[in-house]
Amino acid sequence: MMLELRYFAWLRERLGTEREAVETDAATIGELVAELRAKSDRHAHVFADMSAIRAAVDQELVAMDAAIGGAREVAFFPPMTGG
Amino acid sequence: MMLELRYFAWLRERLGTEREAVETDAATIGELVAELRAKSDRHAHVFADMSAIRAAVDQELVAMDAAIGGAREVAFFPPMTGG
Amino acid sequence: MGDGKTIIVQAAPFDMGAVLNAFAETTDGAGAIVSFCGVVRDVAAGDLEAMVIEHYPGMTEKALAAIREDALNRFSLSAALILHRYGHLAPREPIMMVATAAPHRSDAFAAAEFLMDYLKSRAPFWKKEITGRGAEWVAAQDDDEAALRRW
Amino acid sequence: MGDGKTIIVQAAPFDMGAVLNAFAETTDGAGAIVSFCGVVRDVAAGDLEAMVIEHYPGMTEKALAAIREDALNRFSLSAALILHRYGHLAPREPIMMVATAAPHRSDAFAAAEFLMDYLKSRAPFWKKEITGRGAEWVAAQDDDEAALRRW
Repeated sequence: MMLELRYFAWLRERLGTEREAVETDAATIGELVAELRAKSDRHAHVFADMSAIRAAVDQELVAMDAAIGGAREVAFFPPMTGG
Repeated sequence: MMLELRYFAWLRERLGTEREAVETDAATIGELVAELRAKSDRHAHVFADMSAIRAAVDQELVAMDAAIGGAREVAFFPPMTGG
Repeated sequence: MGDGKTIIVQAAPFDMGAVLNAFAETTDGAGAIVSFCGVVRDVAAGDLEAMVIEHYPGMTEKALAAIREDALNRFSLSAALILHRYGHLAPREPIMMVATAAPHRSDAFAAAEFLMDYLKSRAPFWKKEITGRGAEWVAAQDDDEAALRRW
Repeated sequence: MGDGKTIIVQAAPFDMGAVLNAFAETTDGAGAIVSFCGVVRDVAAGDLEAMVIEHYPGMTEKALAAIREDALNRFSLSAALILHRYGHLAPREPIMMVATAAPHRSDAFAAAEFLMDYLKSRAPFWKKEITGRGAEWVAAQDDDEAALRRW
């Protein structure tokens, strides 16, 4: 399936893009991350330490083992610092 | 000594005055209250239940056994309801 | 109210937004500003016609200043303000306000609650409610005294 | 801001007093109104030049609305508002604000703290501080996540 990926804050800066479209069969966020790590050195570096990264599926915060079947948009970003 | 007494809220209303001057040798608030009860039926009635009354000596909240030696002003009033 | 006064006792209504903005000017770059405003409610099936607040001039200002000093000693604050009205108040009018400013929000929140808890039981104000059925002094709540024990 | 909106996400500065007054108009005679305002600090020896806040348009509004709904379900509230800015902010400018109104002050205070705790860790905002030494993303505090466990 086609997924729209969104990146925020330092992930956006280090990847050099705020969005990219990927073709994937990943069933979970974890599987998607494994695919992304293989995509480029830059991706491998950004996704090395997942303890510093949060994910959202279709704009809902999810755990790393969350399913992404049917999702249109997956976002990766650091822990939030609003307020 | 001469003491200025101040009354607030329902004590003021039931005594029919907001202040009165008394000549007293009372050493504590408790002794003063005993003298006041003997002053009139109205005073006796108002000061019957001291659990509903608070006192201040020279504008500082005090306990009923507080000393009043040297005080200029003693006030009686119900528990406060500000805020 | 824009003159940096930190204890204000007045009969006149006040504009809570204007008080908050004037207070914010005094907070010296604090990160967190908390305000509490008490408003006259439409209680008892909406038949509250007015609230009358009596106070003890002189003691009121001293008690409020002491409560404020206590808060400044207990919490890490940049600024704190207490405003309280007396006299005749209409339903929905603001009664009183506290505002606190601190580097951290936990101090600002805790100090505002502390000010409110102490003000309720230690500042010489007495409320009377006027309804179609007459006038009645508001009774102090046991809760109010209990609230002090958490500090 | 006077149109009764309860979730506001904007780049423009806001007047915290005006927001508080507009909110008070929507509170339907509630007795207690609490506000919290976060302000850009002069941190790090005063060399903060600016703060830049990034957010996730779409998810931001949904997350804030969900947090507000949660507060309305947990506490007995008459009204609740969340306002948060994004983009470029100067020192001492207001960053965000929450306001709550309730019949009882304990609900108004608790709900305001609840909104703040959840907003810090569950709404997609990221702060970057610009100083003379460069730009740096603000790190999330372990405290922020821990703060959620009390609810």
